[in-house]
Amino acid sequence: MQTNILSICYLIGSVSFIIGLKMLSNPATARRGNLVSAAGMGIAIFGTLFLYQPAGTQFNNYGWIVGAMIIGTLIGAISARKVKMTAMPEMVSIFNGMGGLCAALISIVEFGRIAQDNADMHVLSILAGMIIGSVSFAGSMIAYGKLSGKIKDHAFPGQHIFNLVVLFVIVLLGALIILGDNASSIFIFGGILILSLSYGVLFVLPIGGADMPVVISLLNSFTGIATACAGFLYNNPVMLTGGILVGSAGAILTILMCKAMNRSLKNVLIGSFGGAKAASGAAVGEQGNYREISLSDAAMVMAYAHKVIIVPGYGLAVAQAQHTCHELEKSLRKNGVEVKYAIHPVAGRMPGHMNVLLAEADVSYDDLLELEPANEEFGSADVVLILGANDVVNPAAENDPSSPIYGMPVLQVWKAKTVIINKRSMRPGYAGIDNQLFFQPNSSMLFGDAKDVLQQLINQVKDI
Amino acid sequence: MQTNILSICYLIGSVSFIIGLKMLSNPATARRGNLVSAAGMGIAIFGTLFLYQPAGTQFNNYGWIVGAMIIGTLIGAISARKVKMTAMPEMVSIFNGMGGLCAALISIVEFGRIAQDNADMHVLSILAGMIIGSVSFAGSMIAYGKLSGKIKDHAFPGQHIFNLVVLFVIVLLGALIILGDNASSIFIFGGILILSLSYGVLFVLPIGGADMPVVISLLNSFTGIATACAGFLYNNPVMLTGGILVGSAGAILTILMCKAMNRSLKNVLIGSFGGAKAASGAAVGEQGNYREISLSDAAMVMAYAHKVIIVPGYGLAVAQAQHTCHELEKSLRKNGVEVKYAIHPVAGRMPGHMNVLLAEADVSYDDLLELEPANEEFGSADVVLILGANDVVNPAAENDPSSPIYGMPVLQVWKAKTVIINKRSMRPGYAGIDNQLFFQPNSSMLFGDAKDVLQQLINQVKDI
Amino acid sequence: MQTLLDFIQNNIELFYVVILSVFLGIEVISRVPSVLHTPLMSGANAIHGVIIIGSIIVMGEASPDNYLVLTLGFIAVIVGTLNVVGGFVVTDRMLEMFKTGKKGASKQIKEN
Amino acid sequence: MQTLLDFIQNNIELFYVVILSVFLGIEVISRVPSVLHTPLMSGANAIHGVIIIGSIIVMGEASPDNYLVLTLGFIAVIVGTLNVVGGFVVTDRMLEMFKTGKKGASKQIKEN
Ligand SMILES: NC(=O)c1ccc[n+]([C@@H]2O[C@H](COP(=O)([O-])OP(=O)(O)OC[C@H]3O[C@@H](n4cnc5c(N)ncnc54)[C@H](OP(=O)(O)O)[C@@H]3O)[C@@H](O)[C@H]2O)c1
Ligand SMILES: NC(=O)c1ccc[n+]([C@@H]2O[C@H](COP(=O)([O-])OP(=O)(O)OC[C@H]3O[C@@H](n4cnc5c(N)ncnc54)[C@H](OP(=O)(O)O)[C@@H]3O)[C@@H](O)[C@H]2O)c1
Repeated sequence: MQTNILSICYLIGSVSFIIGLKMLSNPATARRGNLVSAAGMGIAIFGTLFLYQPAGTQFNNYGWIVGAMIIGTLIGAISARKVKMTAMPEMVSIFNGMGGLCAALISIVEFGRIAQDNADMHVLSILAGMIIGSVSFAGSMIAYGKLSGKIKDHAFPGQHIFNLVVLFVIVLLGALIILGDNASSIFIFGGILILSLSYGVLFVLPIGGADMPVVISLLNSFTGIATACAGFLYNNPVMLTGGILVGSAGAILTILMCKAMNRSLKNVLIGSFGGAKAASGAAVGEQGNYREISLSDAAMVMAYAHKVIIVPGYGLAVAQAQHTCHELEKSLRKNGVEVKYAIHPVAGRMPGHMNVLLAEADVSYDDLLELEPANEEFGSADVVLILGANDVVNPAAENDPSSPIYGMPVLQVWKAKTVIINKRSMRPGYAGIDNQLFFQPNSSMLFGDAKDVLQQLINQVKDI
Repeated sequence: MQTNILSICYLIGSVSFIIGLKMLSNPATARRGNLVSAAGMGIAIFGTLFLYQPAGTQFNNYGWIVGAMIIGTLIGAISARKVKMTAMPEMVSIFNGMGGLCAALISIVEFGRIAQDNADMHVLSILAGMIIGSVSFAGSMIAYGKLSGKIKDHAFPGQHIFNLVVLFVIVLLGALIILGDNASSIFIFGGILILSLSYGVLFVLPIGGADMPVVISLLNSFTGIATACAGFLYNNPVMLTGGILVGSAGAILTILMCKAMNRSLKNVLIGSFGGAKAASGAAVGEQGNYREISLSDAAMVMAYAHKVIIVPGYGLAVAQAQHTCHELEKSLRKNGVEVKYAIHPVAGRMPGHMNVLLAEADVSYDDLLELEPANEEFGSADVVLILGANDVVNPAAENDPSSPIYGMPVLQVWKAKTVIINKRSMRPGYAGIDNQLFFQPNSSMLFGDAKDVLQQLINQVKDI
Repeated sequence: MQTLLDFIQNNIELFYVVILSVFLGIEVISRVPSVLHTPLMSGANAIHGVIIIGSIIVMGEASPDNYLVLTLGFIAVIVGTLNVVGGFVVTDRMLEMFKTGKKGASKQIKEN
Repeated sequence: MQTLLDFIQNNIELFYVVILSVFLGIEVISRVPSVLHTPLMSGANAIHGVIIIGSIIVMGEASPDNYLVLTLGFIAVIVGTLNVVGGFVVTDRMLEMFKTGKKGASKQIKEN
């Protein structure tokens, strides 16, 4: 009876995951979708806690389990509540790593239990869960480090070959455990554990920090698969379906993220451009002539404009200038200027980065233009102010077939009467390529850190 | 070993059904998708034939089975090859009925076998398979009869209530079998069989002939569910997944078909408008003044036009005038006129009806305009010739919120310089509503059967 | 109630298969252009012809002297084959007409 | 080979569940607007936190004096809970920001 009800709890859990994911992929229902999944998760977890009957023995250690859950809930809820909007990807990376760690720990315990008997295929599930879980754990920790700026890109020559060798050794040792005798297997298991953790580190270390959202999505998919392995092991359908769903959805999502940046997954993982390499390599290309504009001129032009469109980019996030930007918007409005924001879907370093950033500064959602409406409005704008954006306003995406970003939809800022570009130098952005926009007759540069520049603009505007 | 391989055959079959359906829903891959499903089906069927091992006994009656399959293949392939394009929905209806019959027959045999033991839930699968299969079989036959014009709409007062009562009795008798003793159950079973067949007839009989595509799609979904019941009975995963997939996809497809006509499923099944009722009821509403145009004038206007767009509708199919229409197109082209066809997605009585019709007459696919491109081109057309279309060119869909078709996208023929409408009378079309288009200043009527009118137009155009 | 619960329990994986298939059927179909409605209906119609496997099993398990079952099974195999073969062939013929439809086709692909 | 085939045979329904889930995961996600990529990743991340059930089972089946297992399991439950709770809360916070996005939202709905 108890087991029957538990089965139904699991069924409900699985269905709620499917419906939740479905709802999550539509802006209108996304938030409720998340709650649906959460409710299903709750049913599955509490079902297990109260209804699970171990074969043979009874259910022990309630105290420890509940204690651990309380600790986990407190830490999880508080850190998730406190984290700054812009640090959310880091948070996701950590939580993903925790899932991987959990899978690895389960596999370790189960390996100790099952090593006695030789249930081939169960050992396979355990090994797979351990390896994938460990890779995901170690990789996520590195990704977290990179996002938070604590770890820099590292790569040594031939690292890709080396990584492949490590992977090969892991598989080899795994086969040894499955086929070999049981005496030494515990040591081999330990070896695999260490190698898997190292692989996770080696896998993520050389990838550019800016590509971390893609990597996290991939590791997310890995953790899903590790979860499914554990589901297989326990013949537990909710773990199985949940894990596989996340595994396949995560894989597709990874590909979609790459597509949104007009890159391939291989390109991200092996890194033909972007990150460290680009910053050093393609720094200064052939240049035309660009115009500079003074702070006071810029303030003047904007204060007397009818319509100003602000294009935020990665630089705004770096400078943490979202609040100052909102200030400028308000002073301009006081002068009767219509101000809007044009949001490119891959501006910044994670999808929705700009939305998150501006929401943090309380910019009204109604003032945000998406790509297509924005491109329709630029023509009627007097001034476009670009704050630390570069690739997403690069005309090469439309007119230079040899450009690596060719084909990516961009914000057609050049349609506006005047374009003012704020950045610190003439250095390229994420894609490491030059931007002809800067040299067009209606463009002018306004050098400096976004926050400083904005602050000074505000002062100037107020003085007018 | 044999069973293992059979399992894998079934797995392949299931996956090929999923992939096939997926590909079928995209015009570019649809045809290959159909082949993929067919290949998977072949693997599953031949796998069963050669690898299935009955519990206890051995596999008997190879000769009979193969013989039956050959007969079925011959009849199926020949009739499917020979059928006229425009009779295809009838064909689909028959084949669907055959699937339902097959499910019902299987259930009958299995009931005889299992009646001895009392495996509750198996009896449930058997009963469900039999009931749903019979309904689908009988319903499909009636739908076939209606589509081919052999059966007219029949309804008696209170039929909906009566149908519900029949359904209720079926469920009641079913419960009796599951809960009752086994002695009399064979008679009850026979009763249910007869009632189910009657229900199928009663269910479809009152529905307007024009709504048959929707009904067939629904019955298609039913047969899928009957198949899944048999899959449950035999614990056969390929029947289960195949049946359920068709069941759910068919249900969604039914809803989509209704949506494309801007109606609800309930509306179709209970029939608030359309079919027989509409033709008699709403015949003549308040009328304005319409202009008639003579055959020779119509021929003249078209022969000297730069661009003529033809809008085919249900009337063209009724008159079987597709070939004559293609003739007219050719003679106009000889006069240097640019001729195109504007195809509304729900013109005619099944989705794609016009495409099928014109393809049969060898009209080039490149001359067909879909809804949106057509609406862009009407403005530049000198003449629009409407052949037996009515609802799909009704401006009320755009400007009369009280109209039952309000909200359905229509062909905006009124943008053209001259609109010539061929139909036999001022009677309304499928939706049973008046059409203000006929009374607009740039419209004129050209009464007569489409085939006759077209033939005479051709003669006139040649004389010019 | 208890019987039902036990039944679900014993066939729990089948229930998962059913539920997942339901969702999959819905997802796979839900964005099909209306011109494909008829071929899709016809293709799906062919797929439920997999019921023929049931009739083959019925025949294969019948003893060769049980004429009633043999007759019913024989008919079942015939109509099942009709469903499968006729269904796929008709669908193929319908789709044949779309083969030259590059313009229309590519347009609709973009829409998806 | 034989072992593998037997294994598949014995777990055939699980394989169906796996395969259907794979397709379902792909279908469900494949038309998501890019602004939802990050919340979706985060939501999916929370879902694989269902791994915590495994750690609860490990703890529940461990004998109360097996301190090694208890310690590992204890940590596993903590990190699993972190994954679940943190994941859902972070996702909710991300999505909170879209709540006023009627304009943007309705536009993207039409696109689907
Ligand atoms: N959104 C995503 O999901 C995602 C994920 C990964 C990668 N990407 C990629 O990231 C790029 C995003 O384009 P983007 O236009 O937002 O950024 P970008 O092309 O990387 O350009 C950012 C610009 O900001 C300037 N900048 C940096 N710090 C600044 C500061 N403190 N003050 C003012 N300016 C500063 C930099 O120039 P200076 O150094 O001269 O100041 C740089 O050129 C795209 O190539 C996209 O494919 C996006
Ligand atoms: N395509 C589908 O999937 C589907 C399925 C079911 C229902 N429907 C519905 O069917 C309708 C289709 O619109 P439609 O514009 O194609 O057709 P319609 O609105 O039904 O109009 C057809 C017109 O053709 C005329 N007609 C009949 N026989 C004729 C002949 N021999 N020669 C010349 N004219 C003839 C009729 O007028 P006279 O009697 O005056 O000649 C009638 O007004 C829509 O309402 C749609 O929702 C579509």
